[in-house]
Amino acid sequence: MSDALPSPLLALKGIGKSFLGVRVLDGVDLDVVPGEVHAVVGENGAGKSTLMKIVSGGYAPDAGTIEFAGAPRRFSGPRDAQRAGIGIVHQEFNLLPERTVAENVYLGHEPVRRGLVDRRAMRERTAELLASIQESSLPPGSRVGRLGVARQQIVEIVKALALDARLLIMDEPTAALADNEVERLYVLVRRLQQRGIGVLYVSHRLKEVFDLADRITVLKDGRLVTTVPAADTDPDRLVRHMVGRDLSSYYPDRAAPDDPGPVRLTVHNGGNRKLRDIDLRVRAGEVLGIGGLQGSGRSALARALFGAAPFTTGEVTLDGAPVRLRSPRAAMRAGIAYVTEDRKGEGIVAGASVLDNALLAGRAVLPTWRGRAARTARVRELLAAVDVRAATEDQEIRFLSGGNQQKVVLARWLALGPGILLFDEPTRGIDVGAKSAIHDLVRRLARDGAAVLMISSDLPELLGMSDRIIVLRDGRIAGELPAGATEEDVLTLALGTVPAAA
Amino acid sequence: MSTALTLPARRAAPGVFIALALTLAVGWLVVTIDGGQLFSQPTTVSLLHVAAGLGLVAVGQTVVIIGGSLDLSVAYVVSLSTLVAAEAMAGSNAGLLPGVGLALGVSAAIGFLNGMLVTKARINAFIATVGVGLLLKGYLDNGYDGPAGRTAPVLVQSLGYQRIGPVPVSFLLLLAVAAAIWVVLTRTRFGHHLIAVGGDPQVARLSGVRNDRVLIAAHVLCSLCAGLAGIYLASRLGSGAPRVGTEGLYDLESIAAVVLGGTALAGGSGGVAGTVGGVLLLASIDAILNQLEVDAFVKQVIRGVIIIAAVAVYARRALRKAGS
Amino acid sequence: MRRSTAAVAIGAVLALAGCATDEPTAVASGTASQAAGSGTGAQSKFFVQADYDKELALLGATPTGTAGKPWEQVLEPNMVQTAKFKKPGPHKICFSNAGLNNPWRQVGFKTMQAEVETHGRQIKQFVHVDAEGKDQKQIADINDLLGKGCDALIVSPNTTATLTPAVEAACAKGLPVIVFDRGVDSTCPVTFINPIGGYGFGHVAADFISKRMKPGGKVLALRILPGVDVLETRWSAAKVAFDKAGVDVIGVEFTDGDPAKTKKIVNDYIQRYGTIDGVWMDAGAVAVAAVEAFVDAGRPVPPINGEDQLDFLKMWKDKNLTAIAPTYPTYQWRTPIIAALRVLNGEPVSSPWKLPQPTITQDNLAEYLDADMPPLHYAVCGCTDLPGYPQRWK
Amino acid sequence: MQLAERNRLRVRFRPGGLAPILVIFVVLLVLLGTRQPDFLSPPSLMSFLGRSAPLILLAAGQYFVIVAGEFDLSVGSLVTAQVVVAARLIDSDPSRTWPVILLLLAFGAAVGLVNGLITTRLRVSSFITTLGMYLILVGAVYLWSDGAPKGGLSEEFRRFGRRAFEDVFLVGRIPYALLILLAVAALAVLLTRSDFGRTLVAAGGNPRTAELSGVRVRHAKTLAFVLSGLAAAVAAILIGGYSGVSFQAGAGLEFGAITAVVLGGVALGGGRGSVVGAMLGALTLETLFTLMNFYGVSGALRSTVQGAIILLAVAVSAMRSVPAKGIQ
Repeated sequence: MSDALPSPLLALKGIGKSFLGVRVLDGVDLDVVPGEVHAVVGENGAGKSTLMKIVSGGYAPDAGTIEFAGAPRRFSGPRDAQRAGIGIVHQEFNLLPERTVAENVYLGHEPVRRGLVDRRAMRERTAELLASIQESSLPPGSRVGRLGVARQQIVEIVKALALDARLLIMDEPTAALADNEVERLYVLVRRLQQRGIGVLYVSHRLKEVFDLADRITVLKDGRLVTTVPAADTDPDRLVRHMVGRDLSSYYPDRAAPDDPGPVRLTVHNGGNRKLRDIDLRVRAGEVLGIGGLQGSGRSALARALFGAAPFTTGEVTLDGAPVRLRSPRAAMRAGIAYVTEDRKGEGIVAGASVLDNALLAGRAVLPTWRGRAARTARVRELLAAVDVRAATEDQEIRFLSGGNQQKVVLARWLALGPGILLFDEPTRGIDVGAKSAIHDLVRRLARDGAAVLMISSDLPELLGMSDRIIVLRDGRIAGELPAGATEEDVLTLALGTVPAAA
Repeated sequence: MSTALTLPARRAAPGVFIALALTLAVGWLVVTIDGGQLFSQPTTVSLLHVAAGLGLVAVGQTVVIIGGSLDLSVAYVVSLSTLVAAEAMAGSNAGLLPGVGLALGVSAAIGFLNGMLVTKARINAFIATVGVGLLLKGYLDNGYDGPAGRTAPVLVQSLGYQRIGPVPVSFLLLLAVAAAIWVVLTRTRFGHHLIAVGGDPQVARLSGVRNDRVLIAAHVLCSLCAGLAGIYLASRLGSGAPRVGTEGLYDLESIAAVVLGGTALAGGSGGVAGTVGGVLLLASIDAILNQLEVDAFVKQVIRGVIIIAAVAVYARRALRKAGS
Repeated sequence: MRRSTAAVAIGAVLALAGCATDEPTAVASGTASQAAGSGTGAQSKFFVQADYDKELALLGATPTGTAGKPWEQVLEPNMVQTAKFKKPGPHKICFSNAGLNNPWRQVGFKTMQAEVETHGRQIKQFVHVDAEGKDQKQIADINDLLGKGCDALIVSPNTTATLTPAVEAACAKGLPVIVFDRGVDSTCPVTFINPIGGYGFGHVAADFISKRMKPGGKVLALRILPGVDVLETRWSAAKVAFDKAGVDVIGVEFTDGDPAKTKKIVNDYIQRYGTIDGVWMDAGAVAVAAVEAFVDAGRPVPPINGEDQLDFLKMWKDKNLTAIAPTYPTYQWRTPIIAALRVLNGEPVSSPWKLPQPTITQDNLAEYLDADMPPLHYAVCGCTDLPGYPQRWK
Repeated sequence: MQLAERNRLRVRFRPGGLAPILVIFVVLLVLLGTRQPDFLSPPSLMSFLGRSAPLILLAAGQYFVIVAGEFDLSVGSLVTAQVVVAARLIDSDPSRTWPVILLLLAFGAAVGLVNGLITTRLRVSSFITTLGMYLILVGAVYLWSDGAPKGGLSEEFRRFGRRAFEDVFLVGRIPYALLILLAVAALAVLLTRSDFGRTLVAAGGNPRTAELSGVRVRHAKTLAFVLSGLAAAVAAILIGGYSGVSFQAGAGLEFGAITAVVLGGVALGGGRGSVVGAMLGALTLETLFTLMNFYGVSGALRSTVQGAIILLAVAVSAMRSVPAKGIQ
């Protein structure tokens, strides 16, 4: 396929970039032809983000050339690249919740008539764009903050289209989406493709990559490993390219049937504003997977158990004794830990050091003065045990990769010796290597006697890790699946129907 | 901007007008019972004059606060502007345009400096504008030992004292400026960009907004408004007054008015209509307590309580909205 | 857009309602402006030689009027007729006050209120509006008072030049206007009441200090803040005196009336110059702090001036200082009420009404010391015979 | 990738570090020393430290509030209120000294508590809360004292800010204020090293993370305001002692304290900086004032010099650290 394609839309040749003398990208070649979905994969730190920033005008390359639409280009900034026709859909949405859809879509290039912003034109054109991707149900005048995540992403894409983007960069576009929403995204991407728009698709999720991409480029340590047509490769080979390891080594062994110990946690008839009639039991040593769509109550369940948005009805018992989990502190005292979904917003204190982040929960819940040294020593051991890689423990955590940040968060909780661990999307946005390390850790914790609840939108992960799976729908438990269930089983329960097309 | 926990975004412009109506109603009742007259012509004129001065500053302050910044140097800009204008006019009508032009030019330059410090030197707006305020204070203290210059008589007659019915020309100027700023905020690219920068600078930048330019322009606008307030005061006072801005507490009072008007201190939302409401509210409270001959110190206590209470109400409302 | 058109529409309606202006016909005769440094070098633009000479001459003049009631006395009277303001009582007297933001004004205002009480039957209402130290507010206040049916208006202007147009507007309404403390640049008020003034104050203190040191002695001048006309005149007169005496003014510092800042400044000057031969102050507020700075540093207190605040007078006596306290007496707050009633009765009053300005010296110090009054009370208040004394001033 | 991160970090000036303020402080000290060598003699230095104690204390108190992501604009008026209240209550009667000191501390803590509760419970931005409190305190204290301070401070009260242990070996004299400062500073440092101090920084850096890690963010922030109020109380005792009663006692101190904290490398918006830096920032400011006294900078021009130096210092450290966080 690639040989036969004429006149690429985007052609990068020998791109190099260094930060303070460290080579982050080195001699990368890449091209995208109109109507092609070109996926870029690689571990975190492989240079994907830097490459995308160079294409979208965020950074200027130190070496190499960028050709766009047949002409050599040097972008002076994001604005310049946008003008040229390169749009970018960010992993974290770049939208203003207080402003309307139209205002967001045309931010930076509002249509002007007689010196004033032509609001009507803005709304009309937004409506047209929405219609062009068959999303006309979205009103251009509504505040973005009121829209769901999936619709916000549509706004992001429309925002790029509004600039007549001929090349669209999508950086982890599914990170915030539930599975049915991912389906809609697929449809959207294919429509863009049909319109001749080239798509650079960055993702950790190999399933998506294979579902969508025409060609796949693998980066490793800032260098190009290979560019292959998607049809000529498979996930196993791709992962080997990325990390030199087999896909099959992804998930650690499940618990043996008689491994799980006594029941550690039960919920009877639990409910609050987002949950109803929750009944569940988790045993020590078991990993209970929680499936369901975004907004089905998965995170609400974790937050209820953690006391952040407590159950208002029902009973919870811990090791047979009833408990009231009114606040995170109460939950923590009861031995519950919660690794949140939104790592940047709720998981880490970006400006604090690795050590301070790891010590946070212990300091908050079990303040001590005399025991400080011992506690710090224990946390240091834990940081080493979970294999956090940082320059020093005093390094600010924001400089670490997502995987390392997640390990620090884990160390924070392990320092409390929790008997119950709630994981909400523990491997989201984390590179393949760190991902399996975290999987190993989760399993090891269960083996050491912890009860684990794990929420994941990544179905292979959910299926691969869980000893049992509970699927939520509309705030209720839709059903329970044993180990060895299939993706279809989960989806059937999650959607409440036969899945559309997976 | 990042520590948004204590400051949920809010839009509550009408609230201040309800408060204003209530205040005026209750005030009228109390003053009437007290045997006074709240809406007599002189009282109304006085109220609107006080509102005009503070209002011009507060409208400018709204612009920077919406952009997520703030300006604590406005009080000194006001003083400086009165002096520049009055000295350039030197009591002659011929000096009117050069005086106004020069005062606005100097103000704009200060705004530009504020903007550069906040954006290019990346100094927190609080410190940057306090610092610039100190620079100006030194200049004023050193260069002036009292009122100086004389405002052009024609300006004194028009802007300073002319009124149409009970409405002073200066208040009309405030309305005009507020309307212009309203148009700028809602109907121009700059306005849209400014709101974006205040809402989320990262989003704005990645959408191709030139954040620094926008913020600098906002600071220039703010200082221009303060400069305009200075010109008005020069026309009211008949000369330049080196301390009129600081003794009027225009820095903190303008921020209070903006916040009363429902603009979030965090930036990204709010509007100039609310600010005018906030200014009128402050001026009305002042007028009512004045009529009742309430001690100035009691007034200050009441003002403090009202500011806190108003923002608490906004926060509560925003919270309820977020919860539903 | 809609809103701006609405604004224009409102404007048009108002225009139909009738144009009017409160602008006074005669515009203020502002002083010529020249950028003058307030350092030890150039003379302040507030310095007017003629006024200076007149004030210094007044220092030696003998007042006319009741002895022992300095607030009713006049120096070099110049009587004007007031028959046109004659009105049957009781009267409504209105007072636009620059502010109540310092102890001097507090003592003064209490004195004035007490004075009002003594005229119970003649005054039916006394309206007081506090401008909180804001020119802009005082202009609005005066305008507001004009609509209240006052029989006489008393103004204590916040700033001379800037309040002039407003006072002229008040005169134009035809009611008697009496200005005191700081003046206005206009002859329209019926009278302007104040003691001899800033030149006298500054001169007396500077003269005293420079005479108690050898030529070339080092003087530290402590000022409250720049740009207040009363204080500027005091300093400009002191400058003349110091230049004449040939003393070395080693520093002119602003204290903001903050005693802590004062002590730090004095401390650093002591360290920098070793000895200081005299301290001059433009107001007494931080005199005690300045004295303390010398005491704490273990140095003798050089000749110094303060004001008639009791804390300074007490320290003067206790520490046996070489000191003087020129005053700007608070009893001048009584006079405007007296003047207003005389004007409303059609009796002639002096314009200007110059009050005597006593100086407290070592000789008469004991007369003014009163251990029972609060430390920030001003001794020369002329209030001991007023109703409510001393409780009202405590 | 790990390498890249590591290298980028090594070059970076550690944000919130003490290096910039130390450099400025030393430069000012050297300038001072060359102009007035005897300033550096122990007794003079001791007196200087003693009289600088109030601002340093206020900066330490302000540090806790700012690092928690908030502002305290009420400290200046609180100091004034405290001094005026103390004078009226003591009324020159030595026997009332200690009860009044206890009362002042309680009053300071109470004002801090109210600030904290309004900010955290009613969710009013602390800028507004403390601005309102500033107006209220100023108004209330004038009202209560009828516009002029009354009564007087006893000598027992004043000695803390005014007197010193004389004839001390080597250093000549040690002001009581300095000892109080050292004690409070030590306490402040211990507090920042304690679990409370660390979790407070986290609460300022990311309140949501902190909350979900078990930090009682609202408690912590409220306590920060209480600490600031207490610091203001101690500062008021020292200022009242140093210079006596006056309505000007606390004027402008809130801006002084915030400026000092920022000079000391603490980020407005919270999450980074050290209390030692904040206190050093205050000492630097006081050194700057003294420097101007010794160099004879014209009284009127002082604010210009002060403004320029603050802008310069903050700009330099801002260039070297992270993008400035906005005011919240």
